This record gives sequence, C-alpha cells and structure tokens, in this order.
Amino acid sequence: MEGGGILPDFEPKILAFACNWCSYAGADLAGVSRIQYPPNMSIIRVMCSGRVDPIFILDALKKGVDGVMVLGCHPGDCHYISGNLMAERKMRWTKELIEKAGCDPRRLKLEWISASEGERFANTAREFTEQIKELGPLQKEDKEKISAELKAASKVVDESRVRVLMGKERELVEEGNVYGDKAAQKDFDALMKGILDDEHTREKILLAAKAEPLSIKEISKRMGMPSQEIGRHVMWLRHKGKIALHGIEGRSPLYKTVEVEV
Amino acid sequence: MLPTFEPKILAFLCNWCSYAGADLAGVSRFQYPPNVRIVRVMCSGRISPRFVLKSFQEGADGVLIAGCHPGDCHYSKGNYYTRRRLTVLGKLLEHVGLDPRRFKVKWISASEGGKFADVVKEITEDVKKLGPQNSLKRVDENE
Amino acid sequence: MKSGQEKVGAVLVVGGGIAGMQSSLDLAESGFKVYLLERSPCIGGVMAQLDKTFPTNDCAMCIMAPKLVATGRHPNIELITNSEIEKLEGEPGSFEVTLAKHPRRVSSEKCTGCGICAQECPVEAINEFNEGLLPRSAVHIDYPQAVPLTFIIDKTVCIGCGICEKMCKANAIEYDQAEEQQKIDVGSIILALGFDEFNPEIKKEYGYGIYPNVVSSIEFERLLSAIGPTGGMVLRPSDYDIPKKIAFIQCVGSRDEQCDKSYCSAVSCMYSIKEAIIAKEHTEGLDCHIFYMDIRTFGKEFEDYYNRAQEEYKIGFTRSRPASLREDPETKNVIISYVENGEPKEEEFDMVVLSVGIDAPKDAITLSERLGIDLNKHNFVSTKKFSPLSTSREGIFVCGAFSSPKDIPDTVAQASGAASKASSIISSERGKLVAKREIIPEKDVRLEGARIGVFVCHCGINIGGVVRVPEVVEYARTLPNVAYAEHNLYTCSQDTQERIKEKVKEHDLNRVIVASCTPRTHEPLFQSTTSEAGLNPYLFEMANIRDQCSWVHMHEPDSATEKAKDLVRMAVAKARLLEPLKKATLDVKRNALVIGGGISGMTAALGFADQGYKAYLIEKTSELGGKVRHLHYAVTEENPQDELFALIKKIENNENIEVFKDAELLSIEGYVGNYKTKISYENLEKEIDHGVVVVATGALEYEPTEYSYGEDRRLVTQLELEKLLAEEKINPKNVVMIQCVGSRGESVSYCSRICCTTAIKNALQIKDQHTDAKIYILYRDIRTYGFMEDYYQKAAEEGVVFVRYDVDSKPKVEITEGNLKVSVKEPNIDEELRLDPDLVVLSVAAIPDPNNEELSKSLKVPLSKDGFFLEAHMKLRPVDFATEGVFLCGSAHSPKFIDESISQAEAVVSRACTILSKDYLEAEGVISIVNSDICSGCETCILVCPFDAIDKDDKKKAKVNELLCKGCGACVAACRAGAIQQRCFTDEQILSVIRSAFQEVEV
Amino acid sequence: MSEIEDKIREIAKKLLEEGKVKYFIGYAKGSDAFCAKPIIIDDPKDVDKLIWSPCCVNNLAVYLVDEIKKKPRRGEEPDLRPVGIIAKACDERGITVLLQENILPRERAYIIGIPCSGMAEPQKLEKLAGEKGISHKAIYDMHIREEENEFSFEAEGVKEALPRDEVLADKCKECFQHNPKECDIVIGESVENPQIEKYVTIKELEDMSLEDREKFWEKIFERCIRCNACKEVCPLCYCEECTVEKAKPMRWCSKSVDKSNNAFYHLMRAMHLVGRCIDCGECERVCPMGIPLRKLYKKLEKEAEELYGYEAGSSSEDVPLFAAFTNDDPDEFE
Repeated sequence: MEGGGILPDFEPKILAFACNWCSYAGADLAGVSRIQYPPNMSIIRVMCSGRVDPIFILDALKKGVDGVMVLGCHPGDCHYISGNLMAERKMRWTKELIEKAGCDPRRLKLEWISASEGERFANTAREFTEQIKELGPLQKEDKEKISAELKAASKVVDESRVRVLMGKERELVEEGNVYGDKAAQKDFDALMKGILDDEHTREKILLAAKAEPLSIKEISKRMGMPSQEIGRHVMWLRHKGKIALHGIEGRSPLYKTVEVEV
Repeated sequence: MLPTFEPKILAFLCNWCSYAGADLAGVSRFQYPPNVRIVRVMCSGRISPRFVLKSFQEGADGVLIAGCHPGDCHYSKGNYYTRRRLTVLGKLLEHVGLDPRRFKVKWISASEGGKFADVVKEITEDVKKLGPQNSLKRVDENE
Repeated sequence: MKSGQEKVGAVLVVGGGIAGMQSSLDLAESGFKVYLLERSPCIGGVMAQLDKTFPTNDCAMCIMAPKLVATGRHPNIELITNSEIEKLEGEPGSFEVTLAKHPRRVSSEKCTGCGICAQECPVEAINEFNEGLLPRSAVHIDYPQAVPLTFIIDKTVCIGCGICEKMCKANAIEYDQAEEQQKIDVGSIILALGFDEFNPEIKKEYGYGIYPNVVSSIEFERLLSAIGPTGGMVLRPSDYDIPKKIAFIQCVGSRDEQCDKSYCSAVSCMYSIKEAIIAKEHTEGLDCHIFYMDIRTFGKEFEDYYNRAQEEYKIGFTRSRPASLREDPETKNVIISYVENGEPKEEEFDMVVLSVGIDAPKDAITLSERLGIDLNKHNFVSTKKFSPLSTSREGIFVCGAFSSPKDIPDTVAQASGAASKASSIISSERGKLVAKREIIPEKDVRLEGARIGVFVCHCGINIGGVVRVPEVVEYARTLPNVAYAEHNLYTCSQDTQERIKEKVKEHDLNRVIVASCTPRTHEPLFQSTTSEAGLNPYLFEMANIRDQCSWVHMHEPDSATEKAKDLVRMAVAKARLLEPLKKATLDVKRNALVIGGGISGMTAALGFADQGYKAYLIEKTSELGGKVRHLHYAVTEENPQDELFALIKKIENNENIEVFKDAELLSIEGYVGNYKTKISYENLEKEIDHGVVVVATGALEYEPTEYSYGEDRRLVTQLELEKLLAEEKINPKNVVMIQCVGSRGESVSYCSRICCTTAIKNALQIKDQHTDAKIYILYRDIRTYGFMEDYYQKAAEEGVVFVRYDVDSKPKVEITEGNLKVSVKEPNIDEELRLDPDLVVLSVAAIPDPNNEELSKSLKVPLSKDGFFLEAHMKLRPVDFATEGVFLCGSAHSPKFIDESISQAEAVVSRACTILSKDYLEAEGVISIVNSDICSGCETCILVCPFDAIDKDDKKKAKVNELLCKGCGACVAACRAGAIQQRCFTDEQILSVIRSAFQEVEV
Repeated sequence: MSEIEDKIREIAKKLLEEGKVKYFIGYAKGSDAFCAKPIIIDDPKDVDKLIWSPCCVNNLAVYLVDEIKKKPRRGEEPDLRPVGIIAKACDERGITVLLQENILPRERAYIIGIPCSGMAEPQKLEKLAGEKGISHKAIYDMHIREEENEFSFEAEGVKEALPRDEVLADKCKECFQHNPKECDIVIGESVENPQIEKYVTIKELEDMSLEDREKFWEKIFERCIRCNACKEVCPLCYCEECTVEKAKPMRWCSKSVDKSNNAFYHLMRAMHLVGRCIDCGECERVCPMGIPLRKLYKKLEKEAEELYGYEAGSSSEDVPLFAAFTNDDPDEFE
C-alpha cells in the first residue's frame, strides 16, 4: 500500500461523476452561489450514479487520475428509483478492487448530494481534494506496476460472473432469487469476496505469465501464494484456454498466457 | 513463401475415435486454425491411397489422416491395415519429392480433443512455412 | 405367482453403469421394455471416469461411448435419471415400483446440451466427476459425452441469479420443477448399482486429505485422463510438478479387518499396474513402485500384463503393507515406512497413490430394505454359488460389483446373464410392450435429379454467434441441385422436425442436409425425420459446423463463415450422389446349438429352453456334467453333486432340449441365423439347423510332470484329493499342498485362477474331517479374490500354515525309502523348511482343450495365445465372438469358478436372444457390395475383412454376406480394382467431396 | 546354352505330341538378333522355332494372364489343359504372385524353369555391335552365346566377345534370385545366387535432397505420353478395368496428358504394385519415353523388405503384404 506524506507542489487530478438530476444540479448551484472550491476536479455528467461502471473508475485511476468521486441523489430521491442504491453496492466492491490493486481505497468516494446542496458539494470537493493531496500522487515511481494492477482489477470487473453478481446483488439480497429465497448479506458478501479473490488471482496469474512462460512454483513465489492454490487456478485457466502449456523445465511445466484479439 | 498464404488442408477422420476427438475439441472449446476441412469415414481402414493422391492433385496443401490408436479400432483391426498402407504411401510420396510434413497420419482417441487441436495447429503451421503445394497439383481446370 | 396375475413384459434395471447399460441393451434388443433407473443425472458410471482399461489399455471412453449412445437412443429403453426407488409392491412377473424423481430444473425435452448456461453460470462448485480436481458450475453435466445430454441445476450451490435462464435460447431452464413420483409396472428387476470407492480418510495412518501428495487411485485416474483436470499430464497436487517417483499402496480399505473390510477388492492389483504403466507412458523418466500383499492378476491375460509391467516397464514391486506415511514439510514428498523381509525400511516418493478398495454402494442398505432382499455381512447382495445372479427375492436379480467386487468383463458378462434371468420369467410377454416400428411409404427418387434441401442451424448463439448463418444459407442457395435452404434457431427442435417434413413436400425435395452439430449424436434424429418425410433415411447428410467449426474458431468469424460454406458445399457434393439403401433382411432359425455338456453348456441349454427356444446340446463324452462331476465340495455350503444332478435332471426332462452324448461335430456351415451342422452321436449321424452356436467346451486339468507326480500314490492332484475325501478313504496327518503347479510360467504363462481357493477349500474340508491334521500350503501369491478372502482367513484361523516360496527356489519333493519329503525356502526367513507329509497335493493348472484348434477353424473364430477361445472384445464383449452368431462361455474362455461359468452361460443366452428373438435379422445399411464384372478374384478383400463377411461365389468372384458385414470399408481400400464399394462412402461420393473441398463450384 | 535350347525343344515336342499342354509359350529369334521374341507354338512341328539365348529378356508370364482371361466362344467347351511356359527366376516370381492372388490356377500352367544368371539388354548389344562395325544385314543371322563371363556373337566369320556386365540388363545386375522355385521341371544347372548390393538403382535418388527429387520426377512424369505400354506388358496389371484409367462410375485420373495426371497415374500404379512387383523390368524396357519406372517400384520393394521383411513372389502361400499386419508393425504415426 502506497504511503502518504504531502508534497507541497502537488496538484492532484480528480474526476467526479455527478448524476444529472441531483448532484450535477448541486454543482451548478454551488457555481450560481459563487461558492469557491479547489480547481483540481473535473465533473462528468451521467444520467444516474447507477450508470457509473467500476471500469470507468479503475480506468480513470489507470490513466493518471489521483482520485474519483461518484455523486448521486440521496437514497429515496433517485430519479430512477434505485439507481443510487445500485451505485452504493457497486462502489463497495470497487473499493475492494482498488485495494486489491494496491491502491488506497480512499481514492474513491461516494457521496449523496441533492440539487439544493451547493454548499455540501463544495465542501465534499474541498475535503476530497485535501484527502487526495494527503495521499499524494497515485502513480509516483512504479507507474507500470500500478497501471498493470489496475488493468487486472478492471479485467476482474469485466468477468461476466462478477458483473452478473454485482448487478444482481440488490435483487438477490433484498427481493429474492429465482426460487424466491433471499440471500443474507453476509453470505452474499462471502460469496462475492471469494469470487473476487479467485478472479483477481487468475488475472494476476495471466498478467505474470504474459511476458514469459512461468512454472507454477515461480508464479506462486512471485505472488506469495501456495503453489497448490495457484496450480488449481492455472489448471482452470488452461481448461478455459486462457493459458497454455509452453514447455517443460526440469520437472516443472511452464505456462504462458494466451493472447486473443477479440 | 507468401506471408498471407492460408493453406488448405484436408483431413480424413475415422468415425469412432478421431472424429469424436475432433468433436471433443469443440465441446472443450479448444481453438485451432480454420484451415482444415474434415471428411468423415467409418474407419481409417477405408482410406485408400487414392484419396490422398487425389486430395493433393485437387490442390490440398496438406493431408491429415487420423484413426483409433492401434488396438482400439471399433472394427478390431482396420487401423492396422491403414498403418501399413499409409506408411508405405508416405515413403513413396517422400521418394517423389513431396515434403513429409504435408502428409500426416496420427492416432487420436475419442478423449484426445486436445491432441486433435495440437495436431491441426502443427500441420497448419508446417504447411504455412512450406507454402503452396504444386508438385502434384492439377494444372487443367477442365476436368 | 398368483394365478390371474397378468405378467408384464418390462424390466426395471437399477443403475446406469456399464452393467446397467449392458442389461438394458440386451433386454431391449430381445423384445422387452426397459426402464433404466439411475440416481445420478447421467448414465455411464465409474467406467466413464476411467482413462484406459486393463489388460488391453483400450481408451475407456472410446469403447464405451457407442454403448452410451445406443442406450440413450434405443426406442425400448426409457432412461429415468436423477431418480430413486421408493417402494416395491406386487410379485414376480408383475411388480409395481414407485420412483422418486428428483427435479433436474432443466427440461430434458428442450435442452440441446449446448452448454451456454454452464459457461455463463457465476458459481464454481466442487466437481465430483473430476474428483474435485476442477471446479464446475451450478448448472452442469458430468462429462462431454454424457447421456442424456441434458444439463442439471445443482440447487445446493445455485444462487438463483437467473442468468442461465436468460442465456438459454431454447428456454430449457425450469426453476420451478418439483419432486415427482412415478409408478411403473415391471415383470422383474435387475440391480446393477455397482460400488462406491472406499474412503481412504478412514485409514488415518496414510494421511489422505492431510498430505496433498497422497491421492486416491480414482483421483489418479482423472490425472491420467486426456479430458481430466491436467489434460492427461501427471502432476502432483502440492506444486503441480511432474513427479519422478510414484508409489502405489495396495489394499487400502480391502483385506483389512481394522476398517472392517476383510474382503479383497479383486480389481485394484490390476488397475494399479495399469495406472503405473499409463503414468510411465505419459511421463518420461518416471519411476513407479507398487507395495502389495499378494499380486492378484488372476484374469485372462492378466499375468502377462503383470510380467510386462515388471520386464518392459520396469515397475518395482515390494511385498509389504506400509505401516504409515509422513510428509517432508519442505519438499512435500511422502516418506513410506514399511517392513521388508523382517527389517523396517523407509523410502521417499514425490507422490503416493492409494489403491482404494471397493465398498458396497452407499444406498445398499436402504435399497435392500425397500426391496426386501438380503445382503451379506459386507453389505453386498448375497447370492449362491449355483445361482450367482439371483437375490433372495424371486424376480429380483443382481449383476456386477453389487454382488461382489468385479472387473469390467465379469461385470458385463453378469449383466447379460441377469438380463436373461430377468426375461426368462416373462418370456411369454416378449415383444408385447416394445415400440412398434411403423412403415412409412418411401418415395422412389432413383430416376430424379437431386433436389436438395439445406437446413442451417444457429444452435442458439453457439453457431450463430460466430458463423454468419444467413450468409451461409445464401451461399447454399447458389449451389447446384440445392432446391431450398433456410436457417433455424435450433434445427433439432421438435417444431423444426415438422417444418423439415413440410419443406420436403412443399419443394419436392429428395435429399436433406442439416448443417449443425455432429452426426455422432444427431444423425439418427434427422434420419428418422427424413424417413417420416417419406424419403429413405440414407438420403440425409450432415455438415458439422458447430463442434468442428464455430466452437473451435470463436474469434475468427470470417474464416469460420468461409469454413462453414465449404463444409456445406462438401455436404452438397456428397448428397447429390446419395442413394436410397435397403437393409437386407433374413429370417432366423430360432434354436441354438450348444457344444459341450459341462455346467456352462447345460446352463446355457436350459437358459435357451426357459426363453422358449429349442437347444441342441452335444457332449463328446457319454455323460453330462463335465468337470463338476469330480467336485464334491464347494467352498460355500452347497453340495456340487446334488446341484449337478438336479440340473441334469432338469435338462433331461425338458422337451425344449435335445441332448446328444458321445457326440462329435462333423461339419458346420452357414452364418448367423442360419447354420447347418452335421454331428455324429452314438454312431448315428444327424443334421441340425440352428441360428446360433455356443462354445462351452471347458478346459482340462494339467497332467503334472514336476514334483515326481505319478511315482507315489500319496502324490495327488486337488481333484484326486476331493475324490479320496469324498470316499473317506484317507486319514491324512500331515498334508502339504503345492500351488502353481504348471501355472504362472511353468508350462503355461497364465494364472489358473481357481487353484488357491480350491486348495483352501480342500484344506478346510480335511480339517473338517480330521481336525488334528497338519496342513501346509506352499504358495507364490494367494489369490483368493473378492469374498473368497474370508475363507483364506478362516483357513489361517483353523491353523492351516501358509508358506510362501519364490519362483526361483521352488519346493522340492523327494521320496526317500518310501517316505515323502518336502523342502521349501521361505524367502523371509533365511533357512530351509523341511516337512515329512503323508500326503502331497498338487494344485495343477487348468489348460485349454487341444481340440480347440480344430473347432476354432471350423467355426472361423480365433484362439488366444494361450490356446483358449478369444472373444470379440476383452472388455465389453466377453462372451461374443467377432463373428456374429457364435458365442462362448465357461472355461473355454479361460479358467473359471462354477458361479462365473454359470454367469457367462446365462450371458450367452441373453446375447443369443438378441438374435433369436428377432422376426428377421436386419443387416447394416452401410455395407460393402461387389461389382463382379470388375472383380478379378484376388481374395485380398477376403483376407482383410475383420468379420469373415466376404466369400467367393461360384464364378470365383468376391461376394459380401450382407448380414455379417459391419461396414468398416477396409475391403474397399484394399481392392485395387475398385470392385468393392462401401454404400454411403463410395469412391465416387468421397471423390466428389474431395473435389468440392477445393473447387468453388461443383462440376 | 545350346543344350538348354535342345532340351526346351525336346520337352515342348513331347508335351505337344502327348497333348499334355494346350500350347507352348517360349522364345523365338527376333526381327534382329538383339532381342528374342515371344512365340506361341501349338504344333509339334514348329518346336525348332524355339530358341534360348542371352536375349530372352521378356517376361512371358503376361501371356498366362491372357490365357486365363480368354473367354471360350459360345457353345465351345473351354480347353482347360495347362499351358507350357518357359520361366526365368523373375518370370517365375511373377507367376508365383499370380498363384498367390488366385488369378492363375496352378494346374493351368506347366512351368519349365530355367536358372538364369542374367540377360543381355538389346539396346546395349546393338550399340556395341555398331561400335564393332557389324553391318545391319549381318545382324539377323547372327548367333549370340553366353560363355563364362562373356557374351560372344559370331557373324560373317567375325567372332566378337563382349564383357558380360557391359551388356547385362540393369535389372539382372540387381537380381539376387537366379533360380526359379515353383516349376514342374527345371532345365539346366542351378546357378549360385550372387552377393550383390541391393537397391543400387535408387541409391542416387535417395541421397538427393527433397527438392532435387521433386525436380527429377517432375521432369520424368512430364515425359510420359500415357501409351499404357507399362501397364499392358505387366503380368500383374491384370485388372478387368484399370481403376486408374476407367471413367465409370468415376474417373480417378484424367486421360489428358499432363504432369499432374501422369504423376497420379504412376503413383497410383506404384501403390498397386507394392509387395507385388517382382522387378522383371518389362515396364521400363518397353517404355518409349525411357521413364525409369524401376526407380519408382524398387523403392517400394525396399520399404516392403525393410519395414515388413516382405519379398514379393517368394511364395504363393504368403499373405499379401497389404492384407496382413502384425501388432508391432513399425509405427511412425504416434
């Protein structure tokens, strides 16, 4: 995990996704009422905070943004009834992934700002900018590493099983599944965490074996995980045709990531 | 050798093992180059040398033949005859200057989907390197 | 049976493993309706999990898949998977069975098995089929070739996200399926539940489940399988490295009182040797070592396999049962501590395979209670020596490992045997409940030009997602002779079948092409559609654009589309030349000739009679009974003599059986369904017409030349001993029995299978008559497999002394001044043991009858290298010959126990009934035909044909017997003159396919 | 030599007079001395036409096939008496294959075997004769005899001797089977089989690179004019209709003469001769375009021997090469 320490002349780049109906209006109000806030932030208008895909965020961070805010209507006020609640759940997992990528989850912030809360908007902006300044630039020395990590993270979100579950979380927990049973939040979290872990490990394996063919021992050494578990994943990836046997070194088979242009 | 050369390869597979193996490659979604066209026969023992010669004459850049492993033949001994006949045919083709990499015979069982994919990759890459086959190819189109 | 009770011509087969499938196919083929009940979602059983099979190393899936498909599509077999028996009522001949059908949650009618659902399912669960080595999704099938090819939702792990329902274009997902009950009426029941593997966790000292590199033999089997988790690469679980040194530990959960498994699992010696051999073939430089108590390679050609393992494959064998295993925490290697020749040793291995024993099926007890049948003390079904296939309840039969641990051939034989027992009690109902085939008038297309209809399938998105299907259809329309082309979401769906028929009428089509999945699974469906459309089914052709195109070029839509076009063009090229085929038919002589009047022959004859067919039983001696005449004791409580004479009486009083004694086979002519045989008997001659032949000529007792046999009357064989005991002529004080006299590399290379048990049987008998007698049994390996192990234990408890000797230091028998002296060297203690017996008994080999040679020639069937008769397939066709209509059973096949011979004899009856029960025999459609104008009579085809289906006619030209031809086409390729052609695969058709593969437009 | 000739005539006379044979196939003096011509004799009076000289290079077995294929005219009783035939070792191997393949019933041929240590090749003789300046008109009544290691021929009082190996036919140089086995009667002393290096004809080719071999055969095949002489003279090309040539039901190989079709024709024919060609060399001898067909068939002969220890025409009891197998045949296919 990256360390903080404020650099005096560091002006962070910050991105804010604001929903059209509340937060964006709130930002306008802040403007109309001439409330001052730091210039580091650029706002992207979306129709609903629910529209914000975790990939947007991970991508932004990868492209050199130091912090991302997602702003939406207060619970209950969503113009689309529950978009913001969706967003809330998604952001939880996005933070999880940012952390997995070795970044500080505080670089992502979700806030509810109504059309009448110009003040609140400005404050949020100010606080968040401070926060990020404190955390310092995201991509200091190990640019490659971080962006690779973030890429892996966004690949995880791209996995259909992950998207399905993120999308269905509310339905499964609050409304019940196709059999009409509700899943307890903690069970769902456990399931989701497990899946994120697996998928993340797999992405990391693919990442590692992309440059050069590696043995399972080597991969597990690099990732600091038991080779038995790495092996399990590699077999799965091989089964899915994402990684292929490349040769044998001594008694260890070497595997290399299969590149497919889609 | 042309960089964009896409060889045409004809494959004769026995129904019980190798064709099943090719299907399994599909079921397991093993990806392989799309240069092979498969002809199904009941037993590799059915494959006469003329099929191979004709394929080359009609313009095949490579010919692949696959049957059950010796001993596994659905008809108990068909593939043993294949083995003799095609071994000799291979020698003959090589004797008249056809590159042996253009003519492959493999034993592929119903559970060797992976092997099938690998074999196809192998022959396709080899033939790509060799370029178009002209030594036996037909010249007159008005057959 | 209650009078007035209507019998039912249907049988319930419980268990869909290889045994269940065999029983079902036999019954279905001989005119009975079959319900095949399987508790798991698909049939196939343990054999589907195997990579290769011993002793032929056949690929298990290669040889089983055809049976799977046949079972799945047989009109007389109703598959009831994912279900169990709840209740049984009624009595033999008319049972009513209540079944509990567990919900599958996927509609078997709608599911096309395309597998999209599984690809999209977010859940990853433990995969039982791959022994937990690879995860599977909540909606799944066990293996790609599964039958039925219907997916199933595992509710226990499904999170109900609904994605599969969304993805399934066939709308096959039915979350709301509920538990169902089904009542079926059947005349009899066959139990073929198979077995469960012993759970090695119980044997703590081996650390299974704790040390990653200790695996069970069935897990190892998956590691060897090409479709297994490692793709056939042997990798050890701790770090997925290739092991250098693997140890196999035998008898884990068998021959082991501590975990209350006293019996021997009968197969694990062979499968460990097999796994070791295959592992070595897969992995260069691998060193395999087997720790065993006795190596029990008692089956046909097993001993050779064992020898090969030692000599060719250099597999190490150590006679010791390891005390415990521990792990090197660093390397994760496993250290085995064991005792050899009295001294404790340790050896380190990369990986250890536990050869787990065979356990009774988990649901054995509940099931036995529901059915009211007895189990033995090991929870297997208890059976009797002379009725090995019958349970304690009339009308319920058992086969395979559920009655005792068994290998595949014995299981398959019993499965057929059980089928004949089960059908014999309802033979009067034969043909009453089977699907009647209605004849649809066929349009004569021979004089018309081809008008082809092409139906291209999207298969949901399986094909359509990659191949641009409409484009392919457009292209098809441009091809010569294509009169109509369209695309369907699922060409295999029921409504499309109707549509195809309409289109055939509407556009007056006379050829049908479907471009979709693989003919291996779908050709039969489309062929029947074609014939329902009034066209000969052979006017159908298929293009495989899914399994061999869209699925393997998922990222190349353009070239995939091009390939699909080519494949369609090739199919059209062939279809243009397709011809309607008529299958040759021929009526059957409904009776059997049985050669050999021993226990096997008699059982077979009686079996035929019970099935309502006449049997001619010919015996070369003047009395029925064969070897059993000389048996006075069975290791079980039955008395062989009583049983034998009861049987002979039955035979002689049965008007369906004609017995010829002192008979000799003079000549045999004809082929399946129609044989003409001349025999001579009691100096008369007779000509017999019959439909099938059964070889039951048994085996002979080896006449020892070793151990100075014949020089002293106190030197006897086991058979002679039995006689003496029966006549109570002797009072032995000190008996020495010597095993493997002749067997295992002496005069014959194989193991004679029965001698160990026979010796123990007689030892117990002596003990019984003369408690004080001292008995030594000198042996190499004690091979009391299965439950016979218990008698080995008993003998040991009763004080019979077992002394092992090495093959290179055999016991010595001397006669010095009238006294017998036996000396033997026990390998473990380094001194010679000297005995002064008053009786020496030699356990001599069972050897093939020298007359086999001649008989095999006149029947045109092969002999094995050992001189026994050689069956069609060592694994799956143990009692058939490659030549149809000829069968074998009993010791003519290889040495056997009475119960095994009886099982085989019953099996023969069942197999033969699949022929005798037919109104007429129907040949294959795809067969070879000769153009005699071109044939020059060189006879190459005759030599090549694997089925002796080709002969010469009076003009000295080749002639194919359409009933014997199986349509492999080997003769066609062998014929230089092109005088033989294979229907559906003629040179002409293949030539035009080859051309069309390269030419844009056919000419 | 000449006593062999006498013996032939004597036997032929006897057989014909006693009606033991339907007719007698042997050699007669050719249009020039360099090659004897086949002759069929059914009248004892004509036996003096029969000769034996180092020029009797033809394989007569092909005429047996004609005899067997001959259909009797309607109403006419087929004459099934054997045919007398002279057979050198190579001819005899050809006959053996015919027996092995059940084309020729043994009782239909009365085989007079003659051990032979090699025949002269007409072209070579003619060439040398030219060099010796022997006039063409002289050639016809010239006698050619074999003595120790020389072929001598005398005419116009000239007597010239030629070293054997200069005039010996190529196939004879490679022949390692000098004595016929399957005979009803043998004339002359059996000669010792030489220890010669087999397969020298293809040595050079085998050492070539693939590319060169391809070019070599390309040129060769281009030469062929598809006159079918090779097929017609071959005793083993006995098919009623040649698959390679016939058009019905399908034409495997177009009659049109071009590199590809010619190659197909010759390769197909080669495959049909695997384990059957007995290297009598007739095809090569009669080829008007001088195509070295033996270089094709000899290769297959070699493979058959090295892979399966099979030798064509060694016994009529053998199972034909492609109709047999063993479980441990060499397997390069894995």
